[in-house]
Formats: sequence, C-alpha cells, structure tokens
Amino acid sequence: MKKVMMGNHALSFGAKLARSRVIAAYPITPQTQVVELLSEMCADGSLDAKFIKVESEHSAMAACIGASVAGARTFTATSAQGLALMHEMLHWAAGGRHPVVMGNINRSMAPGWSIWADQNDSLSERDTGWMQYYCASNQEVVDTVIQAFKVSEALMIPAMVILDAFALSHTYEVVDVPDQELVDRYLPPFKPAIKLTPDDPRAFGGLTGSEHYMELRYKLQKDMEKAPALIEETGREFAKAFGRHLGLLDAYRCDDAEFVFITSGTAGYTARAAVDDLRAAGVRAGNLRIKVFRPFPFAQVREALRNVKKAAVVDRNCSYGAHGIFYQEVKSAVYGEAGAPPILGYVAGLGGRDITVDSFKEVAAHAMSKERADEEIVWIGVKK
Amino acid sequence: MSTEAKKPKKMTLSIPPEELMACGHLACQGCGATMAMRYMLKALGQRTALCIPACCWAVIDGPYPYSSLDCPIYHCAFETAASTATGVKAGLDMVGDTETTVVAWAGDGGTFDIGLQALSGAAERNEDIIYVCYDNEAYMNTGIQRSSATPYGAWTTTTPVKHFKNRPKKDLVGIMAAHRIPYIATASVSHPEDLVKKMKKAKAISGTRFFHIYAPCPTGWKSRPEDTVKLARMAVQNAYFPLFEIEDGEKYTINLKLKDKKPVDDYIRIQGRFRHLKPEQIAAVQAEVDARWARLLKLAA
Amino acid sequence: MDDDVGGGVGDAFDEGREPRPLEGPGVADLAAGFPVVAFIRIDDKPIYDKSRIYEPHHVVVVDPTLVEAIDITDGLKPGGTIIINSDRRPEDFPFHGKFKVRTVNATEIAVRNKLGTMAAPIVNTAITGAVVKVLGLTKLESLAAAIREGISIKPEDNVQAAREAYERA
Amino acid sequence: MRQKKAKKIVFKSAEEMPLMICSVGDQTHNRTGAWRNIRPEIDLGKCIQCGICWKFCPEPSIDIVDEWPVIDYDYCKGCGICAEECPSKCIVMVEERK
Repeated sequence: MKKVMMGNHALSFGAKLARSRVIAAYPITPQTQVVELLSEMCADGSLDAKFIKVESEHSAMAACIGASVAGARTFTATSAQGLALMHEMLHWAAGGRHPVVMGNINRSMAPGWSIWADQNDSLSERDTGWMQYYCASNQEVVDTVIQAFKVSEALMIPAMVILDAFALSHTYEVVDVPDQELVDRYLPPFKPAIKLTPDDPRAFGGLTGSEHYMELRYKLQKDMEKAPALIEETGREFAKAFGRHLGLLDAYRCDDAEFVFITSGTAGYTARAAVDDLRAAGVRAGNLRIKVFRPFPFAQVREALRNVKKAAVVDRNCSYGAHGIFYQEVKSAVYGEAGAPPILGYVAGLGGRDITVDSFKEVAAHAMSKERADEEIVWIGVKK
Repeated sequence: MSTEAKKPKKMTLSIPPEELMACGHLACQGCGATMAMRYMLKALGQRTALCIPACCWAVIDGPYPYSSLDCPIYHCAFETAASTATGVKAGLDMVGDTETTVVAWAGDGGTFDIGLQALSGAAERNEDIIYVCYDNEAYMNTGIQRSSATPYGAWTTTTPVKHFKNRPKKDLVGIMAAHRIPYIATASVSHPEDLVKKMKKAKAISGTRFFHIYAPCPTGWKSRPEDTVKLARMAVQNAYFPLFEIEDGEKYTINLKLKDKKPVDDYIRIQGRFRHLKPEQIAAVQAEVDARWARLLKLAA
Repeated sequence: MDDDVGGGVGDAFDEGREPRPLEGPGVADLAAGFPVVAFIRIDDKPIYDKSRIYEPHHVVVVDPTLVEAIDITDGLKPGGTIIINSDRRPEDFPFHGKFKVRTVNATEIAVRNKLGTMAAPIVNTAITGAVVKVLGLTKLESLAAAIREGISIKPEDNVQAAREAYERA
Repeated sequence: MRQKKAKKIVFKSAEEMPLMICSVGDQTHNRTGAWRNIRPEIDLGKCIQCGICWKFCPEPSIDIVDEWPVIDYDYCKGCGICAEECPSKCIVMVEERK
C-alpha cells in the first residue's frame, strides 16, 4: 500500500511492521512524531506493544535493554542530545549483546542550540559497537528498520537507523508500506538462545576481569565482521520479497565513473542530481553512497573505487582536530592498495546548512583542480 | 560437644528455610547488605528477577562467569536500577511471563543520588516493580565516600573528620511518599521476620513498591563485624531508623512501637565513623532523631 | 534504488495519473513568530535533490504580513505564480504584473469554519484549496480525501474550508 | 539447603564462552573460609536450638542438620555475628590457627 508519509512516521511504521513488543522513548525535536505515532498505535491496539514513557533518553535505553534481555523485540528513537545522554547505555546495549533497534534523527549537537541536520551526534557513537545505517529516503527508512531487526537479532548486536533532521524526518515522501504478512515471513519472532528468566537463572553483565573481558569484546568484533555479508544477504532476501534491494552501498552511475562523490544520508541523493548534471557536461561522474557505516564496508568500498581516478568524500560532520569522519574511513579502506585513487575530504552542511547540487559542483571543481589532497579538510559553503 | 547428649527438639525457624543465596560470595565479614538480600529472596522466592546497578552487590554476587543467587540478575548501569527494572518487567510481560517479581536492588548512592531521577520516573508511572534500597549510608563499594544518605556527623573518605558531614540525611522515604505509590516500607536486617512479612505483603501488591532497608557496613562504619545486627537493632530501638509502612503515600503504620525509646548515644559510640563527635554534636543528632520520630508519630496517628 | 522515491502521491492524491513524488523539507523554527519556510517538489520522475528550493516556480504566502517583512519574490522564476492569503486584490501588490498573483482570504474562510481563532487562525487547509485550484495540481475531491485521511480533528470543517478556497481562488 | 560445591570454571577459548556476558555457575568454588581469623565453635550442650545463629548468618554458612546448627567452615568468614547474637551464649569465637 502506498502512503505519503514523513520520515519520522516511516520509522514508526517500520517499528510497527517489525512487531516491536516494547518501546521506551523520550521526546526530542525532531524525533517527536516517531513516538507520537507509536503511542497512538499502541493506544488504538494496532500495535501490540508496551510503550514506556520514560523520563529521559538514558532511561529509555536502559528500559530497552531490560526488555530486550527479557526476550522482547525492542525499539526506541532519539536525536542529538538525547543520543549523547544515552551514550553510556549504548555501550551497555552493544557490550551486553542486546539487539535493540533505534531510530536516530541526525541533528547537530549544541551549543548553540540547533535542531537541524548534521551527523556528529551519531558518529560520536561510532565506537560503541552499534551498527549504523544511514538512510536517504523514507522508503529506505521503513525498509531498513525491518532489515535491521533481522540482522541485529541474528548477530545479537544493536542497530541505529539514521535519517537527517527535516531533510528526511519532516519530509513527506511516497512510501510503499510493506505488507504485514510478508514482513512476518521475512522477520520471524525474536527468540534469543539465552534470556533473563527464572527458568534459567543467570547473572548478566557481572564484574568481568581482564582474563575474560577481551574475549567478550573479540566476539563482538568477530560478529560485527559477519554483518556486511549478512546485510547483503538479507538485502537480497528483502528484494525477493519486496522488490527493493537493501545493501551496504548505493552506487549511482559508478560503473564507468572516473570521478566519484562519496556521500551518506540525504546528501547522498542530492549528489545523484549533481552527477547527472556533471555527466551532461561530459564528466564521467558517479556517486557512491555509503549506507552502512558500522560495520564499515571496507572491502566493498575498496572494490567500488578500483577503477576510479579520483574520489571526493563529502562529510556532514567533523572530527575536530582530524577530518571528516567518513573521509577517515574511506582513506583507511584503500590504504596501501596499489593504484588507489587520490581521495579528497570535504566538510559541508553542518548545523543544517543546506547541501545543494551546487555544493557538489563546487566539490567536483575543486577536486578536479587538485592532483592529490593537500588540505586536511576542504570546507564547502563556509564564510571564512 | 556432642549431639547425643541432648535429644533434639523440632526447630521452628522464624523465616523461610529456602536458601536462594549460595556461599562463596564476596561480601565483607558481617555485611548487612548480604543479609538483606538473603531475607528478601526468602520472602519473594525463586521467580524473582533482579536489576542490580553499581553497588556492593555488583561485586558480592561474584565475578563473571559466576553468580551466588539462584535468581536471574541483570547487572545494570549505576543510575538505571529503576529504568532497567521497568524494561525487564515490560519485556517479561510481553513474552508471557507475568508471574515473575521484578526487583530493582540498589545501594544508597544508586538510589538517593545518581538513580533518583529514574526511580522518580518509575514511581510516577507506577511501574509494577519492587525497588529496594539497601542503605549503608555511603558509597561503600568505591571506598566509603559520602552520599546524600550519609547521616549528619559521619566521617567518610570525602568528609574527613575536620569537615565531617554537617547536613542531615535526605528524607528519601518522604520523597517516595510524595509520589503516592501504593506501598513503601522501611526494614532492618535486625528484624528479618518483619522484613520478610512486609516483602511478602509487597509481593501481593501491584504498582511501584519501595523498600528502604537499613544495612550496617562494618567496613565503612568502622564497627566490629559482629555488631552488625546489634547496630541495626539499636537504630530501630532508638528511632534512628524506625520501622514503618506507608500505603498510598498517606497511611502510615509504625511496625515497631517504641515504648521505651533508647538514646542514640550508645549507637553512636560504637561506630568509628562518629568517633570525633563531641557531646553537643551527639545532642544535635539526638534532637534531629527526636524531631523525626515526633513527626512520624504524628503522621501515623 | 531508483524506484524508491518514484511511487504514487498516496491514495488520496493519486487519481490514477502518473505518480508524483512530493517533498517538503520543513525548516520549522522552534518558537512562534519566526517565518517558516517549507518546500515541495512535484515531478513525474523520481526526485533525488533533497536540498531546499532557491528558485521556485511558485510561492505560497500563508502569512500576509510576510509580504512586508521579506522579499517573497526572491528567486522566483519569471512568470511564476504567487498565491497570497490576503483580503486584498492581486493588483494591490507591487509585484503584480511581473508575476502572476492570486489572492484568497484563507484567514476569513478558516475562522468562519471554526478553524483556530481570529488571533490564531489555522489556514493550512484553506490555502491548500487555493493552491490546488490555481496550480491545477489535482481535483478537489482528491484533496478532500487527503484531508479526511490526514486530519483527525474537525476533518469536515477543514474540507469545507478547502472547498471554499478552491471555489473562490 | 546444603549448597553444592562447584569447581572453578575455566574458558580455554572465546568460542567456549556464551555469546552474552552471563553466569554459568555459582560461587561455591570460592572457599571463603580462608578469610577467617577467628572461628565460631558451638557447644551443642548449651544450644537451645533457637535458630538465631542460622537466621543471622550473612554467608549463610550455618546449616540446620537434624535440627542442630552446623557450621560449614569451608565458607564461614568468621564475622562473629552468630556468637554475638546467640541468646544462650553457646558459641565462642576461637582464634584460628593458620
């Protein structure tokens, strides 16, 4: 069934179709419509879930962890300051192997107060052990929530489904809402092998000495490494059931491309329009949108850049004192590869500043004038 | 010593014989918190799920991959006992287990200080959990630092003798009563029968139930391990820590009426943490205890 | 991924025509009193550009006081349409002639249909009626169906407001 | 009431460890009797079988066997609460010879 809906409601529909059983959430702009719709769904009985209206994001994630370890499929959503407040619990969810799925609306971190998009909130959580999916359309949001549960529960690793503030969260798009029966076939009920129950009493997360801790984290990393293949496999399965492929990367006109943008989020769709314009002007351009940031698809990025002559990573984020964060990862993906193309790093769109087709053209013009990267960060659209 | 000398009579135990706590745990000698756990589990039984934040019990239970309790435990973040328990209860309900009692089990630091927001949130929502604060009046697990449960006059490693704590203990039970939750009780390890009875009563009530259990700590109070029960009993008898219940935030019942209320003097003097107190300061403690007791009598009248 | 933004505009907007993707990146401010700008792109092909619109074909002015406060014609393509919620006539506006100006008194329509108050009228549905008519986007009945689906409070009053604006514009 | 005396658990590889950080056994491998400096000794001749020593033991390392209290010295940490609380004063604390 096709519906026109905002990105936030796409998250709610994803959580509903996945038959989330416990939702614990706290409101924050620009996430509020996610929880408003979910609480309506719980109230009118169209979703059989417990909605816990907690008093903070920290408690939201704590409650999700508690529900997850008890064996319930668990969903929440937040943004920016809320995500930062959850930080401690994000480690808890991943370290404890609780496959919570969370929507995060990419919003800039204060101060000054900002409600507009950039990625520093979610990328500040890159080392917590959560999978991170960055979406570019509302269709992708609803589909990815369903896929994320499947992957997360197979690996017992939590996942964030991430969308840009306003550019997606409040943008109405046409969404083909997946059929519930097909979703049920694609995503069976959550049945963890070990859970918190008096029938099999165990203590979870107790004091762990240095003789054990490292092995437990080694296991987390090893399972994370299984995720790229599983995301591709479940993405193909999704395509079979719903006609839409969900993968690690979204390569647009990259096959014969000499120059590619490397992008994420909604900017990764705007870049397509820029690619079309550049192609019309005779530049063999392409756009490689990175959809899954954690685990980082190193091998796939390396492969995608094999025949490229130059790549420009456009980051809507900045690791202050270093680089744009996708830029760091892309560089490390091709490090040491014979014939790896020069890769340049650009930062644009912080605090919700628009990233336009013209922004990408400016990036392309700059990149093509350079032999190699000679600045740590090239700023786009900043009044220097 | 021989058992043949006397014919054994049938023993009558005043608390349930079932043990859900095994030996080998890591509590200090004479630990009140450990006794509190043992009594609570005797009352609630095996179908109990515990959420334990950072506190002595995070260590007492034993390190990975061990546990001393025959109940499921989730070791949760410091400030999340109430919120994690909320989630566990919701999760169990949604997977069809509506029978298990969910308990948040936290120390005074995790309750009076860092976990107060989550506790207040859970109580305001009237989550169907039992929240137990075992109170040893300081951050004992980290090495005896003051908490807002530390009483007036006490030495801790962050309130040295020259700057001992000169503010009274936070009235947490009063705060919880203001949430109008169905059941609140104080209990003491010196009165296990009373503790078990009230815990069983609480188990049959739904909604948020709050227990404040007095649990002396020989390590932190600089008292003798063998005096743990004695100290707890003295605190009950001198109204330093009276035993009472509050139903629906309003109906106060004093469980142990004090016909002959003892002075606090003896109680203070056998604890190293109060050694520096001068007579006038002990008199100030007495005045505070008397005032609190008078107020409680009024509320329970 | 090419088809994922190319679906229909939803049941109510669909009418069996070529689907039209629809976007509106809201740049809503937190507090009342700030100008709010929102955008919509309409096309028969998938739309990938997620940025704001700087050179619109049409401008809809919901709050008439903005005409004095900001240059509402900024970036507007020559010959573009401006639809203003106003009790004034199109020729009363200085940019009349350069652009195609249409006015509708959405505030009066909204208030008469008990949508908001005189101090804070809720004019969205009324102005939408005018927009649909002037730009020839869809049929009135499709708009009415969309309003009934999307608005749970006073849906019929909102439909009536849209209808009146549609008829008057 | 008698606890089993488990062995220490040794994981030889990450593979052997459960996916989740959870316990797989109890703490009874940890013979806390080694902590003890003074040991309680019960004079059953004077014992009135009130069960108070059992009730207040924090370990709990006092069992009731055939209606008599029996101390499990594998675990008794020697806190002395039993001796302090015994109403018939039949428990004495004796210095542990180490």
